[in-house]
Amino acid sequence: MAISRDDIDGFISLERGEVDRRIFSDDEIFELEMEQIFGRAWLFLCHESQIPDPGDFFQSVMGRDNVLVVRQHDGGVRAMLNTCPHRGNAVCRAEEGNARSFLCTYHGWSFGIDGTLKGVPGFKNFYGGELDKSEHGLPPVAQVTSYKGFVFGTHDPTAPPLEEYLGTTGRLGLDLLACRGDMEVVPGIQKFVLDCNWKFAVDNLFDWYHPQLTHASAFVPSVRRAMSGRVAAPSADAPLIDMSGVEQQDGSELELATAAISNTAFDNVVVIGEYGHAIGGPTAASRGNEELPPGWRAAAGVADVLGPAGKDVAGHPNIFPTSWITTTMQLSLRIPRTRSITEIWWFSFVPRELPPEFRKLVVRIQNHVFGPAGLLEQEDGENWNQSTLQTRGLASRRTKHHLLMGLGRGKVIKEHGLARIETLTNEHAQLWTYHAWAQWMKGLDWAELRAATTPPDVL
Amino acid sequence: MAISRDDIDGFISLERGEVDRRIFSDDEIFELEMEQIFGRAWLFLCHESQIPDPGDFFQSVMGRDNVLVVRQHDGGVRAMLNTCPHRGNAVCRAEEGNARSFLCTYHGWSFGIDGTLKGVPGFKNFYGGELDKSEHGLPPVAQVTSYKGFVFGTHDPTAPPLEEYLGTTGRLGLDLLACRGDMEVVPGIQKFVLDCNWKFAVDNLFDWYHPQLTHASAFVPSVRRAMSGRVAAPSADAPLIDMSGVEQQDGSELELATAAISNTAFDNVVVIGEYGHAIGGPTAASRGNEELPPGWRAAAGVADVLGPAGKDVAGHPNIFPTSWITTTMQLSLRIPRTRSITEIWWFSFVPRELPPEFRKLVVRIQNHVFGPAGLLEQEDGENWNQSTLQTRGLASRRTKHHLLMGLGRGKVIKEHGLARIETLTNEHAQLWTYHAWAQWMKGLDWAELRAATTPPDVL
Amino acid sequence: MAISRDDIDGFISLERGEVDRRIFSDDEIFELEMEQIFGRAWLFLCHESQIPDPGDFFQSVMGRDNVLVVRQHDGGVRAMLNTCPHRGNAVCRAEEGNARSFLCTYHGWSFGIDGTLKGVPGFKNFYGGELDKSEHGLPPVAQVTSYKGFVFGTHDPTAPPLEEYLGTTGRLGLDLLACRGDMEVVPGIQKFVLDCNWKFAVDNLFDWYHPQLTHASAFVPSVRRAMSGRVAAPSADAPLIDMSGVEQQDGSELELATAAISNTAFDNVVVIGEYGHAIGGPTAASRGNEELPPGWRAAAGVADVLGPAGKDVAGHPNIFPTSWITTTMQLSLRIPRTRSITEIWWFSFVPRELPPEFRKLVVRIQNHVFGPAGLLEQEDGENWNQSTLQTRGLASRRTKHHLLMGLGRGKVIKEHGLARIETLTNEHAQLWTYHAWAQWMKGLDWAELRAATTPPDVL
Amino acid sequence: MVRQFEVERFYTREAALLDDRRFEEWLELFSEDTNYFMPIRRTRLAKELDREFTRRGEMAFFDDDKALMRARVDKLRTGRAWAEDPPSRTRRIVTNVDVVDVVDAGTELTVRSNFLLYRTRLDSEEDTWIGSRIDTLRPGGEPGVFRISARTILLEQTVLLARNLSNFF
Amino acid sequence: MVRQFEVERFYTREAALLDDRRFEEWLELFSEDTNYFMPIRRTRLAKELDREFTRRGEMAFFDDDKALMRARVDKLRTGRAWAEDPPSRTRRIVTNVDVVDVVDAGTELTVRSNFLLYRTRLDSEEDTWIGSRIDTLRPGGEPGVFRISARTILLEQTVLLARNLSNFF
Amino acid sequence: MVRQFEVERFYTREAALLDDRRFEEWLELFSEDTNYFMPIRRTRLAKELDREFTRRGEMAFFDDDKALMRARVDKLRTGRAWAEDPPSRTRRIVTNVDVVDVVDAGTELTVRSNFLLYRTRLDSEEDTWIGSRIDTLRPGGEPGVFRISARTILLEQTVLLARNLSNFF
Ligand code: FES
Ligand code: FES
Ligand code: FES
Ligand SMILES: [Fe+3]
Ligand SMILES: [Fe+3]
Ligand SMILES: [Fe+3]
Repeated sequence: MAISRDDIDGFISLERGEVDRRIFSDDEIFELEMEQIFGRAWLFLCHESQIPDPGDFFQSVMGRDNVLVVRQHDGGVRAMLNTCPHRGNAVCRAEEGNARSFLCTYHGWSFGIDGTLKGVPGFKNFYGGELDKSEHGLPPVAQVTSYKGFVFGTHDPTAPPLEEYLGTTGRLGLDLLACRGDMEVVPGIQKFVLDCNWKFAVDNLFDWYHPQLTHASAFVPSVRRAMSGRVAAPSADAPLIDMSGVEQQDGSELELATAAISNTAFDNVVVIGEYGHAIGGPTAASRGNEELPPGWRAAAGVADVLGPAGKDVAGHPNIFPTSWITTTMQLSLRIPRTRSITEIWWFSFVPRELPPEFRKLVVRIQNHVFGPAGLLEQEDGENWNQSTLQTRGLASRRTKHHLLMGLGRGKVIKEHGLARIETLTNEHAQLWTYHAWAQWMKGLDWAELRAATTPPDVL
Repeated sequence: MAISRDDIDGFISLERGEVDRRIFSDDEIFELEMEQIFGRAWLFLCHESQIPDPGDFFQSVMGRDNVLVVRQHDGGVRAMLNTCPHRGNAVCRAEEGNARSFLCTYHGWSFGIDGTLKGVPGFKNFYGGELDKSEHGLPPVAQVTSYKGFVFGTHDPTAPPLEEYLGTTGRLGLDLLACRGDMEVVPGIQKFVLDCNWKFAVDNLFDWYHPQLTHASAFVPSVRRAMSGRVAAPSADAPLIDMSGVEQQDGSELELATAAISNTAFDNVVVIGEYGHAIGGPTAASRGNEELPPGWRAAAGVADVLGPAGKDVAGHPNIFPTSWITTTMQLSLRIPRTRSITEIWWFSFVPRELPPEFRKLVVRIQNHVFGPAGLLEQEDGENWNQSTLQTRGLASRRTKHHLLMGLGRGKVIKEHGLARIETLTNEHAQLWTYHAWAQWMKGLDWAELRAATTPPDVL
Repeated sequence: MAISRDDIDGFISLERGEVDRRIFSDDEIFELEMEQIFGRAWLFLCHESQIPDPGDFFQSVMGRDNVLVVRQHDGGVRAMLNTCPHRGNAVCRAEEGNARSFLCTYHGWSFGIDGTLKGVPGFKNFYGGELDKSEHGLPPVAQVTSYKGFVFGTHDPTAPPLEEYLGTTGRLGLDLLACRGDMEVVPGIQKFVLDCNWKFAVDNLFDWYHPQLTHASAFVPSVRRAMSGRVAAPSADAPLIDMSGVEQQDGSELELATAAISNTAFDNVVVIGEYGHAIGGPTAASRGNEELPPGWRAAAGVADVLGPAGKDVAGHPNIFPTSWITTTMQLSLRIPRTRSITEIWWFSFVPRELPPEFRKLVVRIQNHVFGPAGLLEQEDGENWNQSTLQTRGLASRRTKHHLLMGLGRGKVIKEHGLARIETLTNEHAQLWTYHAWAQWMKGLDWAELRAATTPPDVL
Repeated sequence: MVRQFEVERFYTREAALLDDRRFEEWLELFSEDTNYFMPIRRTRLAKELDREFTRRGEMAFFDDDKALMRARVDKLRTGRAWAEDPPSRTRRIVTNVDVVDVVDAGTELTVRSNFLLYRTRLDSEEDTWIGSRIDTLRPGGEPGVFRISARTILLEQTVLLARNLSNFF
Repeated sequence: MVRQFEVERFYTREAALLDDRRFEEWLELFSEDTNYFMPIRRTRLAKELDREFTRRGEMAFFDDDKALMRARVDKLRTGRAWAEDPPSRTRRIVTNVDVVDVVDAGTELTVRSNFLLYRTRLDSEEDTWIGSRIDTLRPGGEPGVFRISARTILLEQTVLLARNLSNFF
Repeated sequence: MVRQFEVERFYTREAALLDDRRFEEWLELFSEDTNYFMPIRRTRLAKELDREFTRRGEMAFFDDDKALMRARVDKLRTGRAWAEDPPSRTRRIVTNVDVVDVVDAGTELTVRSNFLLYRTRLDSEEDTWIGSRIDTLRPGGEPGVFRISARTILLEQTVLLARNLSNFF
């Protein structure tokens, strides 16, 4: 039972703010995602600082393909599929490291760090010298490009160039991290496995509605103290969320001492862009002086890069489909493994120029906010897992998901090349992501896809 | 490859007593069962005595939907899907307990024990007060009704009322338990997982042919002694089963000292009813004075409830599809999880009025006969697992299952509103269940289904 | 999406030496293999020496069917499906042993060692003596035949007789083991589970290209010493493989001290036959005096049996689809369990007439070369697993497997009833196997299949 | 310290008796008035954790007196306990032995221990149970000899992830 | 030998405190200047095994001082740590305890131990972590009393096969 | 009791040598005439349990003399044992150590122990073997020093549920 374009259009309603639950649990949907989204989109592979020297490699994932990203002798970066063209064996089984060659341990074909086939045991004896080595290198990833050190790749040779794909929204998303200094990745990529559909993990990155509830236990004094005041230092005049009628299981009213996200006022700005990129969350003004490193927006040249509209954006960007840039200077990849298993990878960045003591503090925050033992992230997986489980029941599926917060009230301001919505806490960015997801899934060509994901006037 | 009505008719032959093995192991069959049977039938959820006070809840299962059964302030019982209409998260993760509210731990929507949406964080700030709370409660189960304390639910709003669905056969099945006293559930539902198709577990509940063999090891003096004579006290004149030619692996003849089921003569009575309900097993007369509590059939009013035909029925009822009522005053649910995984739940009942010492004995019996450590049930899973495994082979599938015992010799007596067969040990009730299964699977409407499951004159 | 004959033809190219990766990882392919190959081919079940006495049984596997191979009272061998015709339960749960009867532990039907139904509890009481026992024995395997003690079975009653199925190639394959003496199986079948597609394990058995690389670590002096010189005793004039350009991960050249397979010259002979049987590897001359037991080819009558072409064949036969005969006098079955799980069974043979000390040495070699702890086989699974994993990626699948060694240069010499290619190390036998695989998968009838697998003039 | 050694050795040998299927000898380690109890565990809210386990007199997985334990062993020995032929194979890892209490002037010890019980059946079935036991041990006449006069077995699972409990803990 | 007995008993009781969810008492076993560290492990070539684990100052799964450990416990006690209500259930198997070093005239012991930590959640979720710990123990005033002044936890997994690490090791 | 302590410590340190990949030192714990044996187990009817395990001289998973054990270690050290590069990671849980017999006036001990061996490879491959060992230990000159002159390893599995046995038990 093939999935038609009509089916897909029926899954998402921009007008009613509804999402059909079956998109989170049907195997056919997942297979189509592998093909239409992860087989075509530009995907984040790693950061150039992870592989500074020739032969340095980092193993990454694109859909179900394993990819070796390798620094070349000429300083460039290439990415090849980690599979031998002879019988398919992986030619590298380490997560990262340095290699001068990639040796296939099955029959010994060996490849240069650029993927070219260099040695073939018995080339003369057995192949009679007739094998055309130039045709049997490691298969290259169709396109690989860096944007300010962030390496992306796509399986689709017809995909638009990376900068065009990112567009103003995607580039702003990456600039919001890249502009904070001369970035390098802190050694150690946290990787763990969540039993949820990947779209719950993406939806959540825009979700400034859940922290005060999901993470309520983290907004306590001893956590604040332990994190050196970086998390949830409440200000007396922080606005309070209306909690009327909200009760705990024992019937007691649930009181939140303060807006969870410390000084955050509710002023939000949402940026939406072609191909499904989006940024959602507070304005820089409402975040106040909490950003890392403090005052980075004031540094020379930053305002120019971010632009007049971008410079007030302080929320969470997602480079469609799965790359989240956090305000803790981290990039979190949500890697779909099956329809109900998602792998999370955390890349943590620090500006090289940061003084050691401040660098230490940044790493301390990065170690303790997110990740599987993070004081915030512990609870997230529990919700996403349960949400995934409840998409499978026949009756449960009759109830759609509802993205009604601010629905229809988001006037899209198109200025300075960006499409933004100024509003309060909302679900616009999530809805935009689901809308774009549907367009991708329909198998449109690149021009059609761009047209179908051009921001509307109201959301 | 969709499954047609013809395919389904081909799976079961009432005339030849044959069942096709693929119904136990094809994924498509299982999916269709979820839809046509578990998406429409009335399913047992729990007993009212488990949730005596307002806010008491028990979490149950309907197909793949998780369901909260909750005692209401007005004394009624409701059942809701355990899924938040916002993003689908479960609103309760305990198996049982007491709640004043159900708080969704994702964003804090909170629901009354009747499922109504009561509190929404930021209702004023973020939703601008515009969310229509009355439309976003926990999704109710389409229909919920109790019969003498047994709570049932169906996902199908067009299903006939519970009493009509049960019909005389289903009601008699429940009455056979309900009439024994003022029933309450003993705390502690035994739950465990079997690696077999659920239909093997249902087939077996009518199976009075297997105990003497499968459970041969339990019919020994020390077990009898330990169980205080309640199990398998043989009487000298108990009839013997013809064992000629039956040999053990080592070639020795297998001798059964006695009819396994203690005083049981082979006089059986089978009741079959619309929608697939059935009761199979010994007559009350042949069970003699072994029933729990002794003499319950003689109590005032019981004969009236059971009726002239029902009062001699002492076998095992199944409320189609998966609720078995045992002679040990237990109800065993067979919950399909996958085509080859079934979860078993044991609910154990005692009459409130039972003297403490006798109550103790009943619980001792309930603890030691069935359940995963039960002296009888240990061996069952082994058989069902192997039976399930042997439905997958290409050649094994060419051999049908054969339900030939008494086949074609069962004259159906339609009297007093019941359709019964008086016979010896037999396979009528199983065959009836498979026949009804096929009718359900064909997706008939309710009237057609009733017609198709009207007992014939001979079975 | 059913798989058409055209699809299948597109998977394998004899001309280009290409194999499509999807045949290793699509569920539909696996299902079709179960039907078209394992539902029709003659499959090795066990060796007669394993079951010398009446009632001795060995449990084997045919596709997804479990099969009991049993020595009969008249000395014959029968094979029955291990499933009771009543409700399908297995009637034997041991891997091997001796039985006088097979007792079904569900209801006690008991069967003779020839599979006939002998005892039915309650045959008189419950069945009224009406059950036709002759119709309800254990289902026999459609055809069972031994060739020189090797017992084979097929599910297809229309399959050609075993000898015809084997043809000259298959018979030579078995003769190469059977001619070495009066063979018996050493007690203890090593069984283990590999996470790879079964075809990687079959492809590899012909693969004389991988040992020097994959098993490089085993060709060291202390291993040689420990194995009493039987493995990889290098001779000074053993030819060397051209390793130019082959580098290790650290960039160092990989030097192989010698041709891995000890005295092996590169002279190879490949035999290909109808239905997909093949033999690939060194000539007897190039193996020199290494074979077990030494000098067996010179024994009386051997040359006659092997024939003028066969007597110089010393490589690895595969009886299509999954029975590999090794030069260590072992037979290795590759049993497909799922598309990515293969079970390996090692049967080890010794000639009964071998002196005890030499028998000990043979067993020592058999214990330490192959099997999960074997000094050679440890590394194989790693490669096959990775090769299997890399067939799933969308982009990786665009790269075919390449079997180019000797491609198009293999002149097929048809003499003495055999089709052979005299050549060096090559991939002819693998390619032949994949070609035959495709013909089987197309569902040809037996005559068509034979025609489609008739050796060509050049490979 | 000597007591610790003796109690540990006692448990090691008890485990070996079970793994070796010497059930009758194992049975002798229990006093005649023993109680062998494995309650049902339920996932409950933190506020209701006092009702996590069922109590004696309610439903349980095991709630045996010596007669019932003996009946289980006899059943296994009938030659007709088909679920145990071919026999399942078990291996017990017993650790974290702690004498938490000494009562009545040393006539009874309360001992906690943790265990991992691994069971395989037929070709490839595996079950693992991990949990904790609280025993009452009565020192016998000789050093290192104890009688188990009560055993409570706490599993970590609520829905039992196994087909049956045809073995002892 | 007495030291071995005392150290083993210390670990047995430490494990019991955690399994019993007596987190505050467990916290007291750590010195104020403690460091609680679980590095990230990476699959690397044999020649680069010295870079298998991340180091202090790099990313880690745990790199806590006492204040952070206390914050974790406080968080669990807020009644709002939803991931732990219903609480997960844990059982610790602690073995292979080895006092590998005695430093500074016995004021500090270096102790290795292996563990298996089994966690179940809700109906049927299971996690198992197996690994090794290297502790620095400071003997207290009384026999058998220690303070943990450093703990390094080494897991065998690189990609963590669990949803979170909301428990202690 | 001292012997128990010494034997346990011996096993703890043996396990650490293997987990630390110090194979050559581990090899030294075995006598020159040692036999290292892991038979094949087969699911058989209760009445044929005496033929459950294969015997020496029949097929086995391991049936090594010291030369073969050394060959295995050498193989691992060639730098070409690709299955072990990146190296697998192992952790051993050794428990239930029981000196079941003392022979020849204490020159040989027969010791049973149970083990859980956990292995991970690459990103997410996990294997667990659980079983029992029966060793013959020869006390060396000094206290706590033993040589293993025979080891029999009994696994609970019949079909081995792992891709290979490229490690030691
Ligand atoms: S598979 Fe890589 S060299 Fe053969
Ligand atoms: S999912 Fe329940 S409140 Fe959002
Ligand atoms: S299933 Fe074999 S006798 Fe019933
Ligand atoms: Fe969060
Ligand atoms: Fe039964
Ligand atoms: Fe090999």
